[in-house]
Amino acid sequence: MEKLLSIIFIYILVDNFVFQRFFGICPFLGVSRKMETAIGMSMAVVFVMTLATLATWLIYTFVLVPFNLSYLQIVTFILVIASLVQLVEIILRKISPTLYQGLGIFLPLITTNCAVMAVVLLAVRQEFSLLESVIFALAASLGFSMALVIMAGIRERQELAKIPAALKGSAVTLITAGILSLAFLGFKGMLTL
Amino acid sequence: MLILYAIATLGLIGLLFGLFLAIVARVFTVETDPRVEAVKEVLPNVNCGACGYAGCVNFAEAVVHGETASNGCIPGGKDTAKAVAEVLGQEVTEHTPLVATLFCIGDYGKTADRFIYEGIEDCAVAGDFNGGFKACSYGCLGLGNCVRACPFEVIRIGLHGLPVIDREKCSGCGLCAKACPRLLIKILPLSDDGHLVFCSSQDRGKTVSKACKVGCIACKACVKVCPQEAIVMEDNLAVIDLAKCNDCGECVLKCPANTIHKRSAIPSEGAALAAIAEEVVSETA
Amino acid sequence: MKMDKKMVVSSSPHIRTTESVQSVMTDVLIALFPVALMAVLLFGYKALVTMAISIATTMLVEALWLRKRDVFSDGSAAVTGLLFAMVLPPAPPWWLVVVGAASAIIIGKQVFGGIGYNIFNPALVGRAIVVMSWGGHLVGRIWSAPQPFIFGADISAVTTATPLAGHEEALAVSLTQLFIGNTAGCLGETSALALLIGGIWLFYKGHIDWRIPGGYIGTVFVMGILFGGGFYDNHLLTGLFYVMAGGVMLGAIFMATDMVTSPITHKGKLIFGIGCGLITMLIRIWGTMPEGVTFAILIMNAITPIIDRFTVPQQFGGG
Amino acid sequence: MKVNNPYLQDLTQGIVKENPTFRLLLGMCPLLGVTAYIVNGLGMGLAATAVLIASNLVISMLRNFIPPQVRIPCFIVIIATFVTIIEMVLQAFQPVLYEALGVFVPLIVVNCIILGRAEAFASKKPVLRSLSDGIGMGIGFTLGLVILATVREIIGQGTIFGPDPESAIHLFGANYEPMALFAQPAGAFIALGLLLGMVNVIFKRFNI
Amino acid sequence: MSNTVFKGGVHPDYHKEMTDSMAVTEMKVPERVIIPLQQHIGAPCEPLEAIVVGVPVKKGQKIGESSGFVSAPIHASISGIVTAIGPYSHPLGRPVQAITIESDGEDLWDDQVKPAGELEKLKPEEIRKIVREAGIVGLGGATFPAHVKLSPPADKKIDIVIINGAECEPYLTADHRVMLEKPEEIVFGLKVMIKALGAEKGVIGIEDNKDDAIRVMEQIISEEENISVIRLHTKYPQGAEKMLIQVATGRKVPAGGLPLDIGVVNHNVGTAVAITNALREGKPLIERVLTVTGAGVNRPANLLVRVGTLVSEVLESCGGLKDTTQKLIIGGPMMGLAQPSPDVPVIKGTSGILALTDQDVYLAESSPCIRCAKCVDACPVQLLPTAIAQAAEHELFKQAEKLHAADCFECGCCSYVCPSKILLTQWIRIAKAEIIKAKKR
Repeated sequence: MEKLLSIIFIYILVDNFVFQRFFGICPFLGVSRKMETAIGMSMAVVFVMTLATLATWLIYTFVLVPFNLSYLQIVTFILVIASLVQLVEIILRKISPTLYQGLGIFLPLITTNCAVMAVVLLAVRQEFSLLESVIFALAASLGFSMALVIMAGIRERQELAKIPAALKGSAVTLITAGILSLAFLGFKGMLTL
Repeated sequence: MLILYAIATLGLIGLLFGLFLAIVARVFTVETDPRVEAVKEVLPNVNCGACGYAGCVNFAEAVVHGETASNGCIPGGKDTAKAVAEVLGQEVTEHTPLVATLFCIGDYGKTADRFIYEGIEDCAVAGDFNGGFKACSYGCLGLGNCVRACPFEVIRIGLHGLPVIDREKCSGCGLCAKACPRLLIKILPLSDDGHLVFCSSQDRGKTVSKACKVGCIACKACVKVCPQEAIVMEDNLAVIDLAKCNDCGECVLKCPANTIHKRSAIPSEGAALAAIAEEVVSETA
Repeated sequence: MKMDKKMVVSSSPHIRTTESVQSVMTDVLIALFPVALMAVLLFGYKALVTMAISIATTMLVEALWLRKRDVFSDGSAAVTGLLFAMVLPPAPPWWLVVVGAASAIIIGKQVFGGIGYNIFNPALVGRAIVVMSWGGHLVGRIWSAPQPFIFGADISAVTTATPLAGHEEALAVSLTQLFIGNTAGCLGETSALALLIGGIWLFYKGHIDWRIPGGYIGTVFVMGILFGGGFYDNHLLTGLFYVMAGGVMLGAIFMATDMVTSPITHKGKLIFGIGCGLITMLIRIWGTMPEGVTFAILIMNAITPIIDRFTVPQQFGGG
Repeated sequence: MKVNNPYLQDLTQGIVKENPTFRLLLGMCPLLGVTAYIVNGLGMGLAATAVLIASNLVISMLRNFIPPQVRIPCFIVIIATFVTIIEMVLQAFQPVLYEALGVFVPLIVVNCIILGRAEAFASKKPVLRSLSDGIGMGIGFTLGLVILATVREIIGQGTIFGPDPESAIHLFGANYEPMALFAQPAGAFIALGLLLGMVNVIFKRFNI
Repeated sequence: MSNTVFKGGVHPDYHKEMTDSMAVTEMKVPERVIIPLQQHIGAPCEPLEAIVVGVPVKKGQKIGESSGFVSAPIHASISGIVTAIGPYSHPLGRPVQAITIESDGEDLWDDQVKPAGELEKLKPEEIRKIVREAGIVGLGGATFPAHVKLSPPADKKIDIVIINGAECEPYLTADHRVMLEKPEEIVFGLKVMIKALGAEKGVIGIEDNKDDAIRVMEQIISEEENISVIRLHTKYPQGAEKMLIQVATGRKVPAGGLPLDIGVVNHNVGTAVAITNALREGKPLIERVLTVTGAGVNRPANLLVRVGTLVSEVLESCGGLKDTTQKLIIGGPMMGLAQPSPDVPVIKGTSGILALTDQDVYLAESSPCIRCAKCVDACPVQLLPTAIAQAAEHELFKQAEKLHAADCFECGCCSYVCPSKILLTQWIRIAKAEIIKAKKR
């Protein structure tokens, strides 16, 4: 139990995927322009990351390891993620059209979101149990979402600012992310696994 | 043995997902026309909206579906029209280049201000404020709504308080004309270097002459002198029909208020422009 | 009646306060004066040198960036410079001050569009950058002890470690010492008394609202009582210790209240203050760093747009 | 200057005009993640370039056989295969580098540059042009990595060609106190942001 | 009795000492008056059929009327001959149809002007008719037709009538002088309103910087059971309807609602006097008290002026303007309207003429918002002025609407306090206009 809580705390605040680990920077830069889209993307990422970790953990533990095929993890995992995203898209469209309207446009973006790939790889590499893996994925995706939402708030304000022309857009966003990364360093070493 | 496992597992997973996705793809594909993408690529992609569509993609769609002509992209001009037509395999239709023209020459020295306006620098706001600070209620206020509207940055406020339009670079998209609350900018073909009445005041002559040194006072001298009968009076304003005008210049000599000019001869246009634009640049830099 | 002169016509209102951005910044500088004075009294002339280098750098860098001749301009650069010096140890290497102050202006402020548009408190951005770059100069036990030439009698009682470094160090410092300020620490953070005087001045001039410092200090006090380890017999004193030791007072009165980077709504200000207090104490009690004021305020700065978004007040007669 | 040779054009396009790092802003994760040292940045760049060239080639060759509906999964499988190969090669011959790059090696598979080029270029153009595009993009990406890594290593460590003590060259002598910020994640963001600003200024100046 | 204060508000320099001890003097009858046909909120008037160029008119004769309910008729303010009917510049900015009358020098009342009879014998409908026929509008500046406020819908029960004697605008002292000089008329007018509305009590609210007026009013009402005087804290905009009602009754006018939604009606002291004059003497509203003040005026004064007198003539009677005058304002400095020229007529809502010199006129560039939130503290309606202004500047009018921009009543507090000198009120005004435009679509 203590370990699970530690995982949550660490991967949201201490070892944030965006600010300290550089996973998912592309969508972080891409969809943090507006609060609504940031929240939509966050929900999609939380959903897919958790589900993908569940699926890959099962495949890895019960298919790849028994057959000594762990070197196939990259190919398998990316396939699983890609298919999963498609699957979610289809199911969502059928079951909840309103949710699909909200999340749908973000789903294709997730396939190439390296945060998803990173989370499934790290779950395996850190030898987490199934429950730990899922909690880890949840925490990591929540950390990603937090970064995205904070950034969206800041960028909405920056829309109204007189930022030097050369720095407009991604440059100032990166610098902002850098300062955020600095700020979150305050939590450094607070908990270890 | 190991290799066999590998191939089998990966093959199986691949097969399963492949099959699954193939079915899904067949059921749920949305047909997109690759030509839309191709058209979009040759457009300027400034999303200025001058074509009447929300953005370049929408215009591309419209062109592909035959809803609008291939030369609909005004800023793109001839080259873009040609490229679009090429993509669609159509023949190139001729496109006359257009340019924005300001119908007011009442700058600082020529039109007095009624009062000192202190407030938000926006022509619409200032124009609503006590009828505008300029003595002429039709004249250009020079607060730069057209400048801000121009996506190509070819309009600047000149030193004498009126916008200067770069004739060479203006694409004639018309966004400035839409942005001007006093409707002082008209989009005209670039090639006609005829004579125009550079005034938009519909006030009576007495009011105009009080307000502005170069306003049309509706004296009809030009109407009488024009050998081509190309000039008519509309709402206290002389209007020259460019189709009939033969550039003889009689009206310029007759006009007591100096309102009629050859287009290339006035500051906001033509030859003098380059010098002024440079002046402005050095001033603002 | 004939009128020749052109009238000025504008939208109402037609009268304005005499207050300007420059006067606001000057007021902040005045508020910082007792703090700076105390720093010089406590730490000697080196403190003055540090402050001078810092202010000179910020003003110069800002003037260069904006290509302005008027180095003081609106005074905000001077405020940033002085505040940055306040969060430095008494005598850091000169190059550290210059790099930090320049970063504060460039990365903390001008990159975002200059005054009014910065997301983070520039002085704290500068501090975070130097802490992360040359931490050895800023934390730990190598600080020069205060050399009070007016409180001479107390020299022997002073330790060279910041009181927050551990329980033993904390107990070595009396609360009176913390209040007056003859203890180790950053230039501007040691003297609670001077900070209070500055805070009262700002409050009197209407530049700060009670909600941010109140929320901040209140939260630290309560958290100190509850989780502070109770190294005084009286838990209230432990709470007080957490408020007066380290940078909480400086942060609460001068840093968190930075207008540009804190919420504009009343509710938002209270949330902001409480948030700062919570994060500070989280880092102080459970973190590996001895102090968390800088990080707490920077994190809350980042959340400010979100806070503002969700605390839009109910309009008169609304709801 | 107008280049008429399409191969040369494809090649230079990726290096300057459509530089994946500074213009397209793709592949940001490894760019920030591995650039604490020049060596790591170079290694990452070369590894990604290898995958990019190989996948561009194969995809371009197969472009007429892959049904468009399932093209993305196919591209991903092809890319993933090459990534696995690269990972094995690195693990076998460059264990130090492999350790340093960590999880970013397998993450090449989701690098937007590679899939992006596959989708936008290789699946439409002939093999040789895809090859030159791959090389150009690869060089462009490597260039980005190396530039950022150089800035970060010089300021953040005071060395070049670290961290291996044998190859590391200390630029400023023993008394230099490096600005450790740039060795950290925060510094990576800030350095890249400032670098992007500078590149924008330069590009605007020369009208690229 | 000091009451609770409203949230927000500002304390500008009041400058009331320039005129507050000067008794109201009657300005000499002008040679010519220009009477605009719209001097109120609502439908503009049309000239009566008989009123054409060349006809003689008498003082108090009705010359313009509208069939609309929310409107008030216009009367001749001098006796003489109509010399022109046409557009003339107007204090609100745009030229408006106006009737010009040249004086015949006799200044004779129209024979229609006669007392209406005893208050006890009049029915509420009759009172409303008299008020309407007298062309009475809110004299505080809003110029809302008074009879409309005396005709609440049947389902709304009005129990309190408030007389607004706050006069929170700096410089102005017209209401102050009226309270000192005509207290009995004010109370009578209040009684008329109470009767017309069937209300239970009347309240007279006066800011505590007008101590003498409070004393005079308290003395006058000492015999009255259902009328009280409330001493108001001196703070701008204490005289704003919503703020005054909240302080005087503890009730809050709902956003987008009217005072009558909470059983309150609110009238200015000048309006009360006008109603008294209409009932007792049958006089329509043809003159009003206004303050001529400001550092640019040679002889500041409180004057009783005929409606339609040109501002330039009023100023001349006060010794003209100093050369240093930079700004001419109709109304107070916070909500008044700056005029390009003094060639505009005094209308029913003109509470003051203010001439500011170059020392008071602020001509400065605005700098970026430093988010000091002083405007947030100052806003009496609890809006976020800086956020609304920023939204308006970037044409995000949907966002401005979400921030309740429509509830702003343009008191100007936000612009007043802004250290960055941002034109907050003007931006919010733009946002309001756009929101209304969008709603109409």
